[in-house]
Amino acid sequence: MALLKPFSKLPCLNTANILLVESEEQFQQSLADTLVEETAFTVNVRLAKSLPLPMENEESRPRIDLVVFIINLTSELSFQSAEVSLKNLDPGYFLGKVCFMVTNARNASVPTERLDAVRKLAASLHCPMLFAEDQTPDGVTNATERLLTILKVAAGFVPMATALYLSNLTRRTAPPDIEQPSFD
Amino acid sequence: DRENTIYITLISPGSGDRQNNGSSAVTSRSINIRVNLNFLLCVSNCEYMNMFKNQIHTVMSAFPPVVEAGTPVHGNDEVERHLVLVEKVAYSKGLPPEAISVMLEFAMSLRMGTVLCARVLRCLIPATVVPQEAVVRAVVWLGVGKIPMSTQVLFIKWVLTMFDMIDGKDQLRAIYGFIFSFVTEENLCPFICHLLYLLTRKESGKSFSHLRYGPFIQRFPQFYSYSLFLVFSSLLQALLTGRQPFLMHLLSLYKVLCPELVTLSIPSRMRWVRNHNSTWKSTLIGVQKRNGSQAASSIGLAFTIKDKASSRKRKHTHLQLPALSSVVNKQPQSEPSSSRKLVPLVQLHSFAQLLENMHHIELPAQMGSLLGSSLALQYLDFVQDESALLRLNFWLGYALYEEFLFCGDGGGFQNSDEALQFLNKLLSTENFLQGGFTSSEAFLYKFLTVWDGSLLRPQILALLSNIPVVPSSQIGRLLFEPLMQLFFTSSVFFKCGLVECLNSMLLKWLTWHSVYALEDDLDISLKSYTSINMTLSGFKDSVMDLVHFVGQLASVGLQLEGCHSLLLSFTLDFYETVCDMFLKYGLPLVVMPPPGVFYPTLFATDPISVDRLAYIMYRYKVNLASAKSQEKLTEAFHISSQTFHEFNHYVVVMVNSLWNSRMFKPDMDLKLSEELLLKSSVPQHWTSFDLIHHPAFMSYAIDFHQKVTFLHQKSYDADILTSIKLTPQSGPKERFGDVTTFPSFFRLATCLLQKHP
Amino acid sequence: MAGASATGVLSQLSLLEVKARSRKTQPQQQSRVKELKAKVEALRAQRDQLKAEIETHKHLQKLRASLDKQSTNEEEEEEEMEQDSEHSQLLQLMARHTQLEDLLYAHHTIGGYDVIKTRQGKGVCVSLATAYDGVFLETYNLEIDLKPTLRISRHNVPPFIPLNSLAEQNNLQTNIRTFLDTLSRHLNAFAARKQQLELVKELHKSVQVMESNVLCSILVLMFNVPKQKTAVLCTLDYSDHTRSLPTRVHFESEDEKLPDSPEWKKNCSLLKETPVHKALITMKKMGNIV
Amino acid sequence: MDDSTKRLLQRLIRRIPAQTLRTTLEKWGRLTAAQQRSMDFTQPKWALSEKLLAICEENGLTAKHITELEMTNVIDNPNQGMWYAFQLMDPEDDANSIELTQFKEQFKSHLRELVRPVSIKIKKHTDEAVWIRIAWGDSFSRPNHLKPTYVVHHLQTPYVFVTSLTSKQKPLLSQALVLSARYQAIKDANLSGRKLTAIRDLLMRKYQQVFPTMYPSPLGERNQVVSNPHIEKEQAEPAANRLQMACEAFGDGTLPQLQTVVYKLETKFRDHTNKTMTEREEPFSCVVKFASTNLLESLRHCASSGIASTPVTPLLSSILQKGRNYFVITDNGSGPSTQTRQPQT
Repeated sequence: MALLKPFSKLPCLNTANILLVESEEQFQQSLADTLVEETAFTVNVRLAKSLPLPMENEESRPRIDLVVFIINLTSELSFQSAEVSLKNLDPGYFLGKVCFMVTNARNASVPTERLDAVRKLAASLHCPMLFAEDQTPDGVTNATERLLTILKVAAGFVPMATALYLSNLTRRTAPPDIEQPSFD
Repeated sequence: DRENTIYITLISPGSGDRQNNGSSAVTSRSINIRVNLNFLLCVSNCEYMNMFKNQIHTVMSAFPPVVEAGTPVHGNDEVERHLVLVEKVAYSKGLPPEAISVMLEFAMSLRMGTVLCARVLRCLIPATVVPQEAVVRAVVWLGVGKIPMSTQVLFIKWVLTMFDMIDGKDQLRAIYGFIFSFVTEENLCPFICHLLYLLTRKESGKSFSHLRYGPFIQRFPQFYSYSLFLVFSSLLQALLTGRQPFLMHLLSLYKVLCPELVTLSIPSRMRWVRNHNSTWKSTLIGVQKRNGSQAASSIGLAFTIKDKASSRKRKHTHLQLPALSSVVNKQPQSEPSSSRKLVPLVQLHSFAQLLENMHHIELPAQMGSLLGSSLALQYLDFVQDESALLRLNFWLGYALYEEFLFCGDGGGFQNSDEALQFLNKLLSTENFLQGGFTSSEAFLYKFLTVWDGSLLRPQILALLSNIPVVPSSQIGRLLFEPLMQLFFTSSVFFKCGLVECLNSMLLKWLTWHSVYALEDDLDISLKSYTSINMTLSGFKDSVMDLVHFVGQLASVGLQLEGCHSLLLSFTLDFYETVCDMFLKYGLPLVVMPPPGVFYPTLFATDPISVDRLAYIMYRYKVNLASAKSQEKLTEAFHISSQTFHEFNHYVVVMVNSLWNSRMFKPDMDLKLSEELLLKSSVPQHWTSFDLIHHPAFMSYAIDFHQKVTFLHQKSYDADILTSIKLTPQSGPKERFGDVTTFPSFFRLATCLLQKHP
Repeated sequence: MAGASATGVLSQLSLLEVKARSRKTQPQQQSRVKELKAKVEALRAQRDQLKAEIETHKHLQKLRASLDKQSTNEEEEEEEMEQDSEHSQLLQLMARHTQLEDLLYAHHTIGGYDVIKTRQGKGVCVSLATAYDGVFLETYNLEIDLKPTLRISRHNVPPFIPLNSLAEQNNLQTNIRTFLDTLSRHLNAFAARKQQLELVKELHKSVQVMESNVLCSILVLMFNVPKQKTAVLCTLDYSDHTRSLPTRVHFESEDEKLPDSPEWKKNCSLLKETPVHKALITMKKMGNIV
Repeated sequence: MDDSTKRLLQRLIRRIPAQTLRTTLEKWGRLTAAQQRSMDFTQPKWALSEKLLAICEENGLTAKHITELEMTNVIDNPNQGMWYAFQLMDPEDDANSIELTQFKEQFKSHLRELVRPVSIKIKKHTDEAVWIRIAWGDSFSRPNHLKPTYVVHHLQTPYVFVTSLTSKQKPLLSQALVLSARYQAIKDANLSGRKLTAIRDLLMRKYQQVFPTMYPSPLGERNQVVSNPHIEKEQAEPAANRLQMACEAFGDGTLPQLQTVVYKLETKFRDHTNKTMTEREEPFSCVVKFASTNLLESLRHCASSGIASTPVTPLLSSILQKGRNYFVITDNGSGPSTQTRQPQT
């Protein structure tokens, strides 16, 4: 299997490429549709169910600037598949070119352990972890905006800012337990 | 033995109805006795008995049509027909009180098996009120222990849902101990606890000071002995394996009522249990809508928008409320301690009334309804009734968690305006009380960690700005981490919003400080039952953390957003608050803005920003000056020379770039290499940021020059601009043609002309 | 009140954000134009390719003609083939390929079956098309495992066609060919009968279909004799399921002598020889039935 | 009209869904138009049944007519109760040429020989299905119309669908069927479900099967979604393959609605960590049960969305191919082995 490498290809002018990985292949579609509406620069979206990506469209695939793992907290499977896929990424990506997008975090049927597990994972990989409301259109647009904010930096459109710099600001140090903040 | 006899008398209604209609229901029942709790029963029983002496005949008179025990249910069209009828009525216009008691009795006595019992319970929708006796009797039937657990739970849920429609609570309180005895059933426990929570009440006013446990009796009129309550609390604590939230909540209430008994340390913020969505709510609301009466208060604990709406309506329509008011006004029998009249808050509708009834006011079970009425809030605000606030917090926490964190459908309805209305109402309440609720605070901390940054943004941020001061040991973990992540990954508008929010948060903290600063002990969490004492230094630390945090956000944010002018202006708002902390709010703390904020502002392209920067620097100057003088008088506090140094440095830079055009000169701290500057081929590059050539002021300069040329009747020539020499010696007047254009510059200049510290 | 004003500002901010978004989506136009331009380019390229293909196709046609000639009469005329060597060779191959394809198609049309490999050659999928006078009806498929022995793993042949017994009778293992033939005869006959029944129901409203069954092996019709209004009950019995024509035709009527009357004898034989709906038409013409 | 008949009618009315009550009565056709009109269908069931009782008294209808009504109702909505499929084995030569009338009388006579009194009603439904209603009695009691057995058989097909049949009556019915349908044996088809139509379509192969062909498959064409040039699915063809596989295993379009599939494992317990279990002699038996409102749909989705691995395991794919939803898995015969099961379990 081939690791996906961040710098194996040359970037092309005024284009940013984002890879959305989601085992359920639901949210990624709507995200993609809103992502490509960006007009300031061209956004190419690649959708994948899991990594590794197939060899055959190796050369057709542009240089991926940002890899997003979409995890639906209500399904254990989606988390596990993300965990497995992570192994097929070149370590270079973890210098700020990976982020997690979590949906359904406020659902009653989500066990807190799973949420914590995802948090730990993100923290251990030094990746930012975004929460998204995939149910409502506003939620989707907002999620898109946030991804674009990161993507811009990752693709190098923001002067004097690198992906690593941003991820240093946005990543979580450790999963907190807010249940009982005792003040004394 | 004694317990048994007492226990058997407890189920006397059953035997009573045997005499009446000869159904062999009771005799056939096995009587099981909870040995460990018998004495609780015996205590609560006496009142229970005489209560029954009063009512037994009334209840008997309204007894159901004789139904032989064990009549077959299946294929029995007789019953089917009746039930269909009852259901039809119930769902269309609700059942009258007597019907309720009849049906309830019928169901709980299991005359026709458990199947019908559940079905009947489901259709018990009261039209106006639920007679208390019926409930009490039903509770007694629970004791018989024939009813399957699921049905028992269903019943308690029903009671919880209908709680506010029960026409009196005194008798229920009378059998408090009996109800309590069900705590040991672990399936029932959460709901029983909830019921107890609603029943436990602090009685205000009359005291039995001659009694040994006078103060206690005052609180728990329904208990005979202090030891009994001791048993209650200790029992609860014993039951408490781990931290079952429901037990914790009840315990916390006990702790408030008599702290000396609950040894356990109750955490100030507790997790919330998932709520039971009761099946009756929607239908009940429907019925009430149809009946047009708002007799019922908002239903159920779970905050659903509908009952919020009804509770809001209740505020207005409660004036014409014959049903409820009459019921509640009737003298509660057989309760010695509470023989005086209790006035439910809902019946007061003028401040005067509030004042005269101040000492015997009965709060509604549905504390949520208080949010609506200013009267209730005034009451809360005035009597620091901890239990009331506790209950309000309890309700609020529940509502928030249910609606925004444990959404059943993954939070389908977020943007629906009900949620908006609710939060707005909450906001206005908090503003009225001038402080956040602990529950909403705890909720926010949790919510921030799963927030997507757009959901209900204005409300959430506004709520956030209401939270009381957070100790600097916690502030990073609770606030800064989640906020930072949201800030840097979100749009510029969110950034602005957050800065604004933090600004108003700081403002509130400072205001609070300036109000309470005189008191020796600083009770931070306003009006909340857990008071965190905080020393001045602690407070200073928190504020400092906050200011530094915003400084960091702003400087990096400005960089990422390319010095977005909107963000810049919000940042300046914040620093306008910061620079005056000492003079306006008497907080001996001065924090300078970081270079990341200072320089972008100084070189901003719009004059306003630069102007505001100047103003801010001016205020800093004034604050520092007075601080220094203070320091001379009293050794109260000390401002580090570091701060002074920073300030001076900034001023020097400003002066150099704006006045004596020494840009890029070695002593400035932003340097460009000579050849680069040459390459740029800007003539006299050192002047390029002085007042004339500064991109922000160019237009003013030209305007001014045109005025001048007009005055001097001269044709325009370029070197006039350059010929205007800027020297610090010459006073401001001749330096600026029209001072009013830059008022704050004038101020700054004037204050700079005196030698600065 | 401070809080209230804060909400004001904050909500204003979100309003601004919405505005900004809408403004961002407006200048879609010129990007749309770009898209269209790209599309035009793509279409042009496609057109050129198609042109080229047509060229080669023409060429192929020529070769095909010559090839066919070769296959008929063996003498060669290679001289005009010699120029542009390997290009023409390629063309040669392509031509051959098309020829074979055509042969295959021809074979299929005269009763062959589509057979394709499945599961990396571990099995084959045979599809048998049914048709009744020139109308293609539904296609039936058999998926057959090859190893260890031929076994029908999956099929959509209706259960009332005795597939397994057929497989045994003309033993599947040795000569699958005959099996397929008989099967397809069964299927075609069934399809034909079904179609006939449909046609009868559709064309002859006056004729009543008294009874039929899923296999369409029994058909009971009722029609009236015009002059004397006697009803005739006609039973068609297709006991040979591989044929679309009845083996036994039997009339019933009030007057016993009607079935023995000469013209009804004729009708009987007519029904035996021609498909029922056509037979009925002719009978109508003859004026035997309404 | 005795009160057993009354009870029958009441029960029947209670069972017929309110919205179809009117049409069912019309189909029944025992009421005059006036009587039809006189009934107010907005009333609750018990009132209606009262009314209907009166009318029946008036028209002098008997149990026979009531059973007719019941039959029309059952034929119209057959999805009540469990239906079990049986398969007739090794047909006689003339099995294919048998037709309704003779089947009718054959069946009646055969069953009457075996058990009497018994009341049998046979009705031909439009889609070549023969509906048989049997009310069993025994030498001491009259036919019990309260729990009749329903049998559905398509002539010339080897399948019979039965509902509410006790194990005591099973042999009787089987024999009558075998004899009258010209077969030699009958066996349980190991297929059962709440929806008669579903299990019928499943056995009659009246659902859309997908076979690998050399021509472009409709599946592919259906999944051609016009998408933005900037959006690209990396794993497009694996997904397509999965879909193809899934559809080959479970069919295409709407599938017969099965509710459950049961696998009875009688295999050796294999787990090297757990010695005690592994070394047991007797097979480790357990039952795996899949349940859903529409099981095949869900399985297909599992396969196509990659939750279940493709190619689909024979254990699942043989639900459709073998047309059964009860399997007993033993060690020797890998894959589902054929075993029979009592319908009433």
